[in-house]
Amino acid sequence: MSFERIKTHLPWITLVLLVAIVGMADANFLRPHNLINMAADIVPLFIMALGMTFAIYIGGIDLSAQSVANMTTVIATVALPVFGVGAALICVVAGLGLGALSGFVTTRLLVPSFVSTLAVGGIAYSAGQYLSGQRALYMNAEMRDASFGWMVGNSFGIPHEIFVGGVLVLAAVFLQNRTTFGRALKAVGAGEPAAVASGINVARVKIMAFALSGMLAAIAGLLFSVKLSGGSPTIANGFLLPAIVAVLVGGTPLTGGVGGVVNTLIGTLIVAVIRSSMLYFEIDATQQQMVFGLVLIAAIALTIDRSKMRIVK
Amino acid sequence: MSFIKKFIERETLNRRNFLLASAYGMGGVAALGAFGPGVARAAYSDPTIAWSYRNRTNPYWNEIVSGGEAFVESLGKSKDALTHLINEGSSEKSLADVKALLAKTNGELALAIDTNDAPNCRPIVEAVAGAGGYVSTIWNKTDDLHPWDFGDNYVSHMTWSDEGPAEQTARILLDAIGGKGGIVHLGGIASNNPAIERLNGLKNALKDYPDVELLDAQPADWDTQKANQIMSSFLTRYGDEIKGVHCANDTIGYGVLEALRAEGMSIPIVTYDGNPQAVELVAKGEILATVFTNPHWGGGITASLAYHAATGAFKPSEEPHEHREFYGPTILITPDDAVEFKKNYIESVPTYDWTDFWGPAGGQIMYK
Amino acid sequence: MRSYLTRDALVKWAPVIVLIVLVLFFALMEPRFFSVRNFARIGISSAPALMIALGVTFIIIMGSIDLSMEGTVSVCAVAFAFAFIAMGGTLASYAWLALPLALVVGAAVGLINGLVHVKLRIPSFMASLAMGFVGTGFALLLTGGDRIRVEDELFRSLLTVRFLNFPIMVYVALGFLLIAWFIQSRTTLGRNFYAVGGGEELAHSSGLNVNRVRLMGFTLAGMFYAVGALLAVGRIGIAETATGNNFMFVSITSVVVGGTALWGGIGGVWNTLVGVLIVNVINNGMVVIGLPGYVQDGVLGILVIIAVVLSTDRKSVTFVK
Amino acid sequence: MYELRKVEKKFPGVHALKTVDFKIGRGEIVGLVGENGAGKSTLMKVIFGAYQPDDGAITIDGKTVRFQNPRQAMEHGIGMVFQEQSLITNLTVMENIFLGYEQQFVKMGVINWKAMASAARMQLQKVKLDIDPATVTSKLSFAQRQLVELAKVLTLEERIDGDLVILLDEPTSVLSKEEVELLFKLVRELRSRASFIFVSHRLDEVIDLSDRIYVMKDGAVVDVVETDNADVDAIQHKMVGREVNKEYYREQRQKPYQADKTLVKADGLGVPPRYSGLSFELHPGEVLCLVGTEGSGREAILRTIFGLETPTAGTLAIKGEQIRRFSAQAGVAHGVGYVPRERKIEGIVGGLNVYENMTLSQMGNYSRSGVLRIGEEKKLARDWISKLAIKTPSEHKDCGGLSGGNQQKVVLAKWRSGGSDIMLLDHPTRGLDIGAKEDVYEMIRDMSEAGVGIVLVADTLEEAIGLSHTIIVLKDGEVQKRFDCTPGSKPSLYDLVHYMI
Repeated sequence: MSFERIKTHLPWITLVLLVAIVGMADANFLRPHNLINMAADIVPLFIMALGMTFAIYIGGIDLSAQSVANMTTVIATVALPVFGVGAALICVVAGLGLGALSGFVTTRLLVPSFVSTLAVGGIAYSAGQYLSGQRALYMNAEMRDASFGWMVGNSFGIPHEIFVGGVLVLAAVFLQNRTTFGRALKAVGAGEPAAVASGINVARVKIMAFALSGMLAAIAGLLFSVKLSGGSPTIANGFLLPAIVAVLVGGTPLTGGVGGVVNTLIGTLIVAVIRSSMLYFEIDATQQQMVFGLVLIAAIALTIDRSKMRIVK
Repeated sequence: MSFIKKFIERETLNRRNFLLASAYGMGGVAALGAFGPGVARAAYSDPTIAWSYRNRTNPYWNEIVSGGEAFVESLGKSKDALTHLINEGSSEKSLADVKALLAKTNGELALAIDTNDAPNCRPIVEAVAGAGGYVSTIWNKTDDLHPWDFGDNYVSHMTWSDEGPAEQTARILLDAIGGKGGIVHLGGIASNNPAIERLNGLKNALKDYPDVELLDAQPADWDTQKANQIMSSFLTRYGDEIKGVHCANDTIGYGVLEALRAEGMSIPIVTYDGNPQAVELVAKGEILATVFTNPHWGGGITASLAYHAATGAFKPSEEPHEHREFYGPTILITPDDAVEFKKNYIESVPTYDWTDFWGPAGGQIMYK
Repeated sequence: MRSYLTRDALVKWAPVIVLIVLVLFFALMEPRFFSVRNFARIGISSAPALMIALGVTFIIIMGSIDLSMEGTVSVCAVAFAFAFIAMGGTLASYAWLALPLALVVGAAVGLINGLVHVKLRIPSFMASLAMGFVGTGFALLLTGGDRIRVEDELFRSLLTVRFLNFPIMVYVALGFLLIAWFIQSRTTLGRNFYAVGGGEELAHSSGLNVNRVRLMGFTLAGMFYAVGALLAVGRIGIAETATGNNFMFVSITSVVVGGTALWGGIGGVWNTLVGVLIVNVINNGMVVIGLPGYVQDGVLGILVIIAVVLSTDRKSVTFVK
Repeated sequence: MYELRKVEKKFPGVHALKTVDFKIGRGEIVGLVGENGAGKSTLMKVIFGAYQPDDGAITIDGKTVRFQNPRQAMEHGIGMVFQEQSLITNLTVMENIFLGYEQQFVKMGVINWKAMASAARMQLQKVKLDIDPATVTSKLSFAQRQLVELAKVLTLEERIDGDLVILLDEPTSVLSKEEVELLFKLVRELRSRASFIFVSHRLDEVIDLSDRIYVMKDGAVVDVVETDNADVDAIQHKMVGREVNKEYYREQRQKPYQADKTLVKADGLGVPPRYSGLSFELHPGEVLCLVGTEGSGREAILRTIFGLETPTAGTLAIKGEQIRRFSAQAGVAHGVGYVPRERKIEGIVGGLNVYENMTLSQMGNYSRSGVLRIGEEKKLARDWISKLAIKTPSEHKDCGGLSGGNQQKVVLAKWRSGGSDIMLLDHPTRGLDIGAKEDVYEMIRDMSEAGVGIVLVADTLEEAIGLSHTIIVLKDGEVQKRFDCTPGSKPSLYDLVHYMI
């Protein structure tokens, strides 16, 4: 009985455990300054994972996130001189639109999201290539600071990325727990036919979930491009799998209806800790990827709540 | 070929943007300088030496790493003393890893790095400088970022001017096909700087060969298998019109060679990078030319620069600009000199003097 | 009744029709596309992808998913190359033993993948994703980042020797396709994949050892990945950590495009053949008709969506995820 | 010959089987009845080897056995025909029949399809089903599938030398009357070869078929009745532990409906091939019952009214408004509530708690610009939990964990609390025990009194007759006959069956 109760807390227990283990190896790791910086650096990845959570929460997946982020780094850089802060709006709208397109193809054309989002990702990737003229671009430093300096500054020793991430988390938690959309999302994830038979416009809910995912991927790209002060059609490569892993490790399995935004926050931090632990334990370069996979298996085995999954597929 | 034209137009446009950007860039740097002195600490006696690079699946990076290790061993340490940060093509991981290492070492760090994507260079340099570490970069850096704007902490940037050598290989290729007919180019990841420069080199050479047509140029992403598939599709589209192939690097060249071999064909190709296997193929005459950029030396000297700046052995801010931003060495390898080259550089790795920082270098970086 | 039957037939043949339409389209755009030599080229690029897609087909029929193929392929390719060179470096010597060895390695990696999934009760998506990292990491550990050239003329005859205009590797791939078909239609294991995909709990209560079927499925998939690895090495003569790159998304896309349902129970190896051909025809055709590189990803995406839309039996699906 | 002695089974918090003794002789048909939660399914799972008893003994012909899994039970001649459809629909009939036992047709690793087909044909003959064994199961009707399931279990005949014990778990719940009779005839014929344990909620059927009846309550066998002197009321009394109301269907509460007002008007409505040419009117307070066999189009009609199906012919008007866009949202907006047959799939969302389920169809009422007022939701849930006596620890309980009857009450509360005045009930009492059924009947009368128009697809004909004001009999999607069912002049079972077949 007591274990039942512990189950839902396993993700953050795993996180604390990992932090403690790395901290024991090297106390430097535990310095608040380091932990805060680590958290700040993972924010773009976290924002993408946050979006991915919505797609996975309804039992789908969004493989277009990385390409959308790539594209928005380019859009942000190209649009900044012309539109200033307005560039952000263009990015968000572009992400929202592509996400909605994925949702439309998935729900209306009945293409599984694994394939539909991959395909829409291809479109985003091509768009990024085209807009960038296939080269890395950089932002004018002064324009960047004027329009987006607030995103990457520092206040009271805390990087602003953390505030950006924090605001988005709060918004997402609110959306998930306190709004009709969040409730509908949960209903669709946990029991789609019953949601249909309750008169919920399931297709719209799903399209919105994918649109949100696309939008957050775009914001991730925007923040990343501001942070790097530039954009390139390939610069966000390497985001996708860690973002998916972060969602899964947090305890939102692909079966839908279980987990959520806070789980993803914890999952992302777990990924960040595992990644830096490679350095602290001085894992050999050629072994890092294998160790990452093994630790991942252990972490997933620990964090997923199997009682809520009827069949393990 | 309208897309290539657009490409060129865009490039000129970007150049204009860059001029603007670099003018503004000074302002940002001045702000940075304000907290610069605060972090300029005394030299470190034994800083952690680290190399951050893309992956271990490419022979080029393996050569870089071997150079880094050779340098570490020259200090009397075991080669395990070199810390590896592998970003797997992810700028995000690259930056996060560097910051984690800075935290771990408390800033006592001598970092050699390719930042994976040019825009990623600025945040990394700022992070290292902010923590009081020392960094030397290669390849990817935006044009508005300069080591001398960061005092001693941004030690140096080395890149290779690929346009010239790529033009040379192109000329060899174009001569080999008798100065007329069609050729194709298989490039790297389209937005990567070297990929752009190597294609430009080819285009420069083409100006002198009016009878040669560039039939097609497509990105093969530095990937052997992708190059293989693109080449076979080219063969369908252009068939015998293709008289020669210009490849952006050796690994692309391998894929092209195999696509030709599958058809029982043999046409002249040139590559880039000078990997041992490619040199072998040049010696056999299967590849007409490749360009050796001496990654072994590059890997060692980049780490060495960062290390010696960190220990205070030299003060970068007192060095002239051509010692802060410079071109790496390039050696053209053709079948005539391949055997000798192999003897000198591959069968026995030369022992370098890792304190001769600028000996083999090729002069200060020129911006267009 | 009659109209019902033709609808069924249409659904069944839709992927093939899509393939034919694509071939005709590219042939119209560029007549040189429609040549035996080009079909041979498509065959060469399809052969390794087909093997990997066949492996994952079995998993998908079971209603699971496998994302570990990139790692498995790399491990098999590298293991094969090391063994091949250590044992003599030519098929004419004992080095031929490296071929079955690669299959054994593939089966072992697949089995471990299955064990992680079944024994630790981790959904296959996560288990295989993580095992993919482990596989690629292990291949890297073996090679230390080096590439291994396999230059034996006899082995490379897979690519260089042709029979009726097609290289031997195409026939090898067809041979394994027939084996896969045989497994699917004539063996208990193959039929049990469908049973598990159609209703796992029901299959279990009918006395089927579902976990065993799953383990066997992942093992079998691993063996097909190994064959794919051998053909990939045969195609470019190099085994490296990156040999498996890009196979994951391509193979799963191919399977879906061919009409096999991701939720399990529907489809089969012939669907996968058609799917792989569709994807490779698109890839080849885009270059052949001269599309610039930067639009190819987008065009591929749009064509894949169209292909899936056309080949999905929309009446049998109420919702997809 | 098969016997359970003093079998105990405990789950965390539940004593599921209390010292149960059970035996069945050769060729016997034994009935097993009890309310939901009385322990029937646990007992069956113990017999079938899906659960292992904590204590006590299982003996076959005096020898003690212990099954680790269903397969071992099968090897001892114990087979089960499941309540839920247990055939895998993407496989062929013969594959389903021999699932898990393909090895007999395998030579050198190859399946001999011909041999399997002829063996399957032999099994199908036993249940008098003449279909091609290579047919894909999804193409069969429910009744055919039930027979295939029986045929599948009967493969034990060839496989096992000893006696067979076959469990029939609610085999009649999806069958029409004549299909039930066919099944019973078969079972009686087969008793020369096998013994049967027959589990059903329909007491009349159990009495009809069985030799002896085990009555279970609260995990214990409370009585064993010989059929010869069995009496429905007495058995019900023992199951429930209280007197069953004579006025089972609450006929005394049936009041005339408001014929002057019309809630739903269908005119020539049709979704071919499922049904066509349907015309009817539904009035406030009316219970309109659709009667017909499985596949007669009843379910499709409900789904059309709710908006889940789009008709291709005719018109549908709800409260005088012509419906043009058919969607569940439109249905809900018009005050239509739908209680689906697949309660666990379409009725409630397992994973959402009680209050979340209750407001699922009416979140608009409990939110402002998309933000939920959760306090009000909880209050609503508490009100309805007490109003309908829903057994749940709190409104925070996951609905998936409630019993069937309480889940059904949550579904009804969802619609009623949202003010739905047109209710579509598809088998609302399916799988419920008697107590829960009575609650549902009571609620139907309450709604009727409140002026709600109800379209009902009943679980049994008796239920249909007892509850309705009007009955429409359908056959193959066409209306055969309309009956007026004023109390005192209700049609008989025979009247209905006559038009159904």
